Amino acid sequence: MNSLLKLDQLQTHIGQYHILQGIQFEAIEGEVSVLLGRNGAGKTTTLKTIIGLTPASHGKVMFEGQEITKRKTYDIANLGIGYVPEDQGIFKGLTVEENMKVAIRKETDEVCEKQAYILELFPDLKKFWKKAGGHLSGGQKQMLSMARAFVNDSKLLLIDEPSKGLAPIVVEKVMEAITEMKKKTTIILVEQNFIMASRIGDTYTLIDDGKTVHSGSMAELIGDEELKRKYLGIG
Amino acid sequence: MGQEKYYSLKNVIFLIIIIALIFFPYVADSRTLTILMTQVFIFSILAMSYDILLGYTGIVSFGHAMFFGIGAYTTAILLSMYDNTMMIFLISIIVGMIFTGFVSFLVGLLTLRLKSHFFAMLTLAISGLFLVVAEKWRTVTKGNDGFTFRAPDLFRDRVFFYFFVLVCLVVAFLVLRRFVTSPLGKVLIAVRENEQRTRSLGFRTLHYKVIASIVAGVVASLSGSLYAISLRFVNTSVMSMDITLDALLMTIIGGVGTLVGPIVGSFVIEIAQHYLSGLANDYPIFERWIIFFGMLYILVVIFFPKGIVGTVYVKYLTWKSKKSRPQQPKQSVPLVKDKERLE
Amino acid sequence: NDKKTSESSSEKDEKEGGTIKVGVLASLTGALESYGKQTKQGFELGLDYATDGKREVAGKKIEVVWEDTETKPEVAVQKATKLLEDDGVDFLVGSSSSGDTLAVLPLAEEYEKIMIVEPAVADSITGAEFNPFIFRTARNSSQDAYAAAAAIAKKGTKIATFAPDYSFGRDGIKAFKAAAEKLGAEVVLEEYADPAATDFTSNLQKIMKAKPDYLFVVWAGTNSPWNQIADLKLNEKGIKISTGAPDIVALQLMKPLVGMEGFSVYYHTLPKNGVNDWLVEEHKKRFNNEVPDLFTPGGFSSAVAIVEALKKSEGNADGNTLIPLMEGMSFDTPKGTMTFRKEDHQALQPMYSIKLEEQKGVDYPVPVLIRELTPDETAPPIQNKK
Amino acid sequence: MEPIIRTENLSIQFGGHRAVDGVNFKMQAKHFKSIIGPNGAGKTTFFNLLSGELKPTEGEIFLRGKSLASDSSIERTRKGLGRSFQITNVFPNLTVLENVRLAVQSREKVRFNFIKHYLQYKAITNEAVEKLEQVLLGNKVNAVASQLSHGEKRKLEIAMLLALNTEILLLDEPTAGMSLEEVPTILEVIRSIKEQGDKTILLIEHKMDMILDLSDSIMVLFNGKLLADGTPSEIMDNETVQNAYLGGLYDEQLIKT
Amino acid sequence: MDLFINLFINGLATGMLIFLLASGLTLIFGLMDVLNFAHGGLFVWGAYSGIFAYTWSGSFIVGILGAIVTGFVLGWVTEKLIITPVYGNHVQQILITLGFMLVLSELIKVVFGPNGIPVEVPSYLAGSWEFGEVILIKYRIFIIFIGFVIFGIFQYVLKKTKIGLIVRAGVMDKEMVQVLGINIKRVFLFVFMTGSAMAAFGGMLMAPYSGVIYAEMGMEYAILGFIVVVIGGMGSFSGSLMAAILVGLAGSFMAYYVPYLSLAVNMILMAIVLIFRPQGLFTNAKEG
Ligand SMILES: Nc1ncnc2c1ncn2[C@@H]1O[C@H](COP(=O)(O)OP(=O)(O)OP(=O)(O)O)[C@@H](O)[C@H]1O
Ligand SMILES: Nc1ncnc2c1ncn2[C@@H]1O[C@H](COP(=O)(O)OP(=O)(O)OP(=O)(O)O)[C@@H](O)[C@H]1O
Ligand SMILES: [Mg+2]
Ligand SMILES: [Mg+2]
Repeated sequence: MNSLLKLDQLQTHIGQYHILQGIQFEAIEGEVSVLLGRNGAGKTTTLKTIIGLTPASHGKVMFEGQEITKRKTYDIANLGIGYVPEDQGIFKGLTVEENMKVAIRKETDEVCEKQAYILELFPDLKKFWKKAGGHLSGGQKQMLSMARAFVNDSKLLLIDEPSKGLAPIVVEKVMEAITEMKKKTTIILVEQNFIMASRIGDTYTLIDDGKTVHSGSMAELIGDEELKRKYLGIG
Repeated sequence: MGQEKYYSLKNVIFLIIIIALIFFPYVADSRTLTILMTQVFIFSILAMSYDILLGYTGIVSFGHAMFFGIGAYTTAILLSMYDNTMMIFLISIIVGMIFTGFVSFLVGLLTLRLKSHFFAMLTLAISGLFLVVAEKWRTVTKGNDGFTFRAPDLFRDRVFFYFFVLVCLVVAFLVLRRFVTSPLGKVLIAVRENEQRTRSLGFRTLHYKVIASIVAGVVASLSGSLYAISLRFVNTSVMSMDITLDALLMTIIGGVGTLVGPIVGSFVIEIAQHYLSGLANDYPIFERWIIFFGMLYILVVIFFPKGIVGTVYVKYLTWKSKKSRPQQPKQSVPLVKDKERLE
Repeated sequence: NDKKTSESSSEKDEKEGGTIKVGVLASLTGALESYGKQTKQGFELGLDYATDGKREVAGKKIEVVWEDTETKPEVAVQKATKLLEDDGVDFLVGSSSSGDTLAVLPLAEEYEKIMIVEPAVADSITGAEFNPFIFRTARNSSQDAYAAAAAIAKKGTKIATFAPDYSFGRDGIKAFKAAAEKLGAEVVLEEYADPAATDFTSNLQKIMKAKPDYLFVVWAGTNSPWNQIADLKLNEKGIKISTGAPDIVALQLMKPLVGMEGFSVYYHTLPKNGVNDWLVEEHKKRFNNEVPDLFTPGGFSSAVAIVEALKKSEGNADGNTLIPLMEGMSFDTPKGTMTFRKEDHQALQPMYSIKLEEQKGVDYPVPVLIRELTPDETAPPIQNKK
Repeated sequence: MEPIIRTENLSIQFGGHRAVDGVNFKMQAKHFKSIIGPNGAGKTTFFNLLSGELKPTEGEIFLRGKSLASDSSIERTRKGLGRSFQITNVFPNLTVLENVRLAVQSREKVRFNFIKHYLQYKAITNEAVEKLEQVLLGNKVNAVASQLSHGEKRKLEIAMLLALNTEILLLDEPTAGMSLEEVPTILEVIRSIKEQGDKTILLIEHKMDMILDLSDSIMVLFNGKLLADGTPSEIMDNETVQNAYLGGLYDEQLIKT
Repeated sequence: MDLFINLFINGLATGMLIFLLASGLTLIFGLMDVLNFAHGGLFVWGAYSGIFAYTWSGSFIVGILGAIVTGFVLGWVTEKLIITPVYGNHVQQILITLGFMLVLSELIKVVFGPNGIPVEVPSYLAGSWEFGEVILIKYRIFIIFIGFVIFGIFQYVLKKTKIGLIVRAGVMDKEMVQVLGINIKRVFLFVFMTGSAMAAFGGMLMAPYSGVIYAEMGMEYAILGFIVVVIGGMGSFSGSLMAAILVGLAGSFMAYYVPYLSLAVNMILMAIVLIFRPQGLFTNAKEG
């Protein structure tokens, strides 16, 4: 039960806006932690703060016991943290192949194997290997973005709404991929698809208005109709 | 809304400046300053016209000098061919405007389908061709040497000319300001922000771009006519890249998409140039005053990233929103993001 | 400075004998700055020479105000107006570029002040754009052309010409052609190149095809064709090159042209007279042993012309008074005696037929005198149609 | 009755790949049809063809019986074919209000007017605010669009479409990335439009519960081809659809909600 | 035929020179999308410092190395001071780089004096060969050779490494590249320095060709460079090469056959290309 990543009273300003106003969160090694919350709650900003894109103004981000709050994004990424942004972050002018190439840090055998696996899982990517990223369909972009994060060895993966825009059957594949990754990687997941979240999540953290309002194990949440209705509008 | 209050504040400032400018020639300690200010006004008109393209429609043109040049040549040629009367001068302004309107319409149709860089380069090419024509059509233009002509007698009085140009500037400013704050102007801004989306809202974007190009061209022609009068001389330099760069620099220094900015920019550049080169007479280190002039550009980018007016405006808005709504910082003000405005 | 104080001080000056102010416009920055500097040095020297270092004439002090035109017509007009209005100058001198000068001409007429044009060469200054307040100490393009023709044109000579494709080149060739044909030569080919071009081989190919006896080149600007002329071995193919000898910097580029016969407006060893000796010596003394360059004597001459004119008018700087006095006026300059022609106020002056030779201790080909051309020989046609 | 919109052998080819392949489709006015299909099936491309963003390599589209072949996207919007975009596509540096106001302006044909100040068109502003309130963005009218969170941008996208008030609405995954809590609200917005009864609506979605809830009919695209077109229950029983699109997760989803 | 060969070789040489000049811009403008108007300044500084090193040492090779080193150093300074704050913003780029251009070319005059400086071709490259009517100027053959070598090197590097991809990706989405663990700032700095070194190198090679260097030479050539990069297709080395050769040949042949249009030839060429093939002559339309 090692804590891999810890957010301590995290606050983030973007320009003059106070977006995160106190995020308290811990990711346990080997688990999938799910961030939940309504639109504009600050889920994406939390992930961006971890990876260093919107640096924290107060509080700490601890990764493997060291503080990484003030580090540069590429430094943080090179510690072994991957990020799948909500807008997929595909390089539009580069082909699928080139997108993968830019992402791969070192072309080891293992990486090649992983690449083969993920292409097997998302055959569309293989099919459109030479197509410009900007011309992919919405779902294909999502797949590519996942694939890019998947091929590298990451200790921690931040995934922002992977199921968005995917056909139900592909959502299953994404879940499969995440389950596969989970073997070696700790994952923080932002997900609106509650079925998916509840199936693969170990713990959850609820964010509202830039603050952590609740957290606990996923099993608890599934059982707690009251909480679900109050914060997630389901049940 | 807060916005309306801002507008009235703006109008008050506007009025004060106008009044100051009206008294300027009578209190200014020299006629040179009057002439310098006249020059500032003329380039303000040019820079404002450029702002319609760059700031409001998001078009970078490297060929704006051709419109300026057409205006200047039209006035010069008509005044030297016919009488140097006010009538001919006014006619020449109209003719210049019609002619540039026509040219910018054609050029617009030809070029405006292209994307940024390509458009910019094509305008460079076309204005380059105009420059060659001005050079080669020597029977009329006298080529690069150029020719002098007589201005209408009224304009011999520099103060009168000052007021004439001031009136042109104010009118051009008011007309253009209304133009950009009208529904049509809003569509131009939409084109700048996201042309494809504007199209899918049902606007024929090409038409808007051509309109912007015509308006910019016509106004540039006016400034060209005035410029010719101010020198009573014209040569190929009115078509040169330098004129385009001047317009561009003035617009950017003042702040793109602000309309007041180009006026401020023109003021800053002309005054800086005047005084820096003047300093060279007294202090030898200013012999290379152009170095300081170049540094001015660099400093403006660093301290006024959105141009002088743009940056001050943003600071003002931030300050105001902090003052008026300290409790709700998330209720955002329209802060233009540091995103690129060209594409 | 305040308008009132400057006004009152100049009033005061006038009561005490007064000051004559001369405003000089020149390109002190930008591409033409070396020309501007030559004019400036020449002018200062000329003033000292003409007033024996006192800078006084007819009891009045002479004061000089310098302004940089930046080679931009609108700046030139601004600065000229400043000179005329704020400084209240009595004379204008300038400027390094024809464009700037042309733009300023009408101001001289408007304020009725004498303007000495130096060193702008465009024919139109004393031609189509002439006004009576304009006097030019500089030579004009036509004079160059006449000098050039005198150097090479003989009955039956076949000449090809090469020039940059803008007014300066076109006017120069036009005048040259007229002069050369008058002397019985034939111009077989006129080639023009983009003034900014760097590759001239195509033009030279064409010239080689035409097989002329001479190639006459008019060129200004630093991107010169000399290297390529040498590379293509025009000389060995029997085509002799002729051109004007430029300023020293540009002469350095002409090493490939050693042996060339052409003309010169000025090189410090060419004129043989006391004024020039004084100039060379004094110039070396003041400017760490440098010799005067192409436009130094021009600046010098314009200063002399002003002082001489003031002597004649006994210190009266009024334009209208000066015009008749200056028309036909002769004055001594480093180039010998110059005379303002009555009709168009162009100073007729000696020019030089020269040959470029290598000389020890000099790192550029030196123009060596073949023959001095008299002012009459190179007198250009009168073009101001009045 | 003449279908309001109809395609004939509609196809488009990108390189060697036929993204939409011989689709014959028709739709009655005031009808609500959903399009489903796996990722990359050609749904968005089909929309792009209808809206004129792309030109077909083969086939034709007919609006009220008239061919649209020569009409650009601009013309089609004006003829009543409005769309929202799957990848959020707004004016990033303008405020939310200005974004919507532009759409209203286009519909009201206030296009080339340059005499009056735009603030004098109060009706336009009011209507824009109204639309924003309808999609729950009333609290963000003055925010700059680029500062919105993802879900908020989706709402803005819908507000702009509503403001265009076209007869036919093409909705491309309007609720993608919207939070569980807010999906129902958007669903209500769409339902209320449907219930007003004067709009023809085509919806692309992957949320089956929502589709089943709203649709009069469903069409399935697969590999660019029209696989099936029928009532919701017909489609749900179709085995190919089950295998190719829904997979196992779907059942669970139904149970949960 | 002889005439044709002469015109062709000379056009080719001019084209190559333009290519050398434009290759730095292909990196900085084409690939990194920075509108660097100070490029001409780097070009002039390369020429002056290279010639300074050449005269001082007497060796042309040392001169070239001097130019390249100057290019790298100036590139570093420029990127750090001038370009870093304005990546991705063309408007600011125009202003700040034009300002820097003024500073650079005026500083030339402070350091090296305001006058042009004559430059001689090293003796082993001077003169020409004559084959009947065909005249080959040695220095031009040298330039053609260097041009192809440089082209080969760049093609090789870009094919074999990810650097080109990374730069293009970085221009499209800087944040995302960093998320992938790449220090994009350092990559940009490196590419910019290389581009500057290429500009300086081009300036150095230009110097003996035109026989003189002067402070104002930068802007003229920079504009030509921009033209070539655009009509060749942004960021494509083979495109720039072809476009540069096209410009060179067109100039050469037009000056001979249609002299009346030679003033306008570059502009006409550019206008035609842009009207009929706006994405550039030699790129496929893949990138929008
Ligand atoms: N660049 C920015 N400038 C100003 N405000 C911003 C910026 N980015 C985000 N915000 C604001 O911060 C808040 C949180 O945004 P965030 O993107 O983290 O939400 P989210 O929880 O991911 O929502 P969603 O589910 O819609 O993606 C929102 O209200 C948004 O408007
Ligand atoms: N402009 C284009 N150029 C090349 N291929 C394209 C282009 N647009 C779409 N495609 C291809 O056409 C196919 C259909 O894409 P489309 O966007 O229509 O899918 P979709 O059904 O909307 O999928 P999703 O549910 O993932 O959004 C995809 O394989 C995509 O790669
Ligand atoms: Mg989010
Ligand atoms: Mg889609």
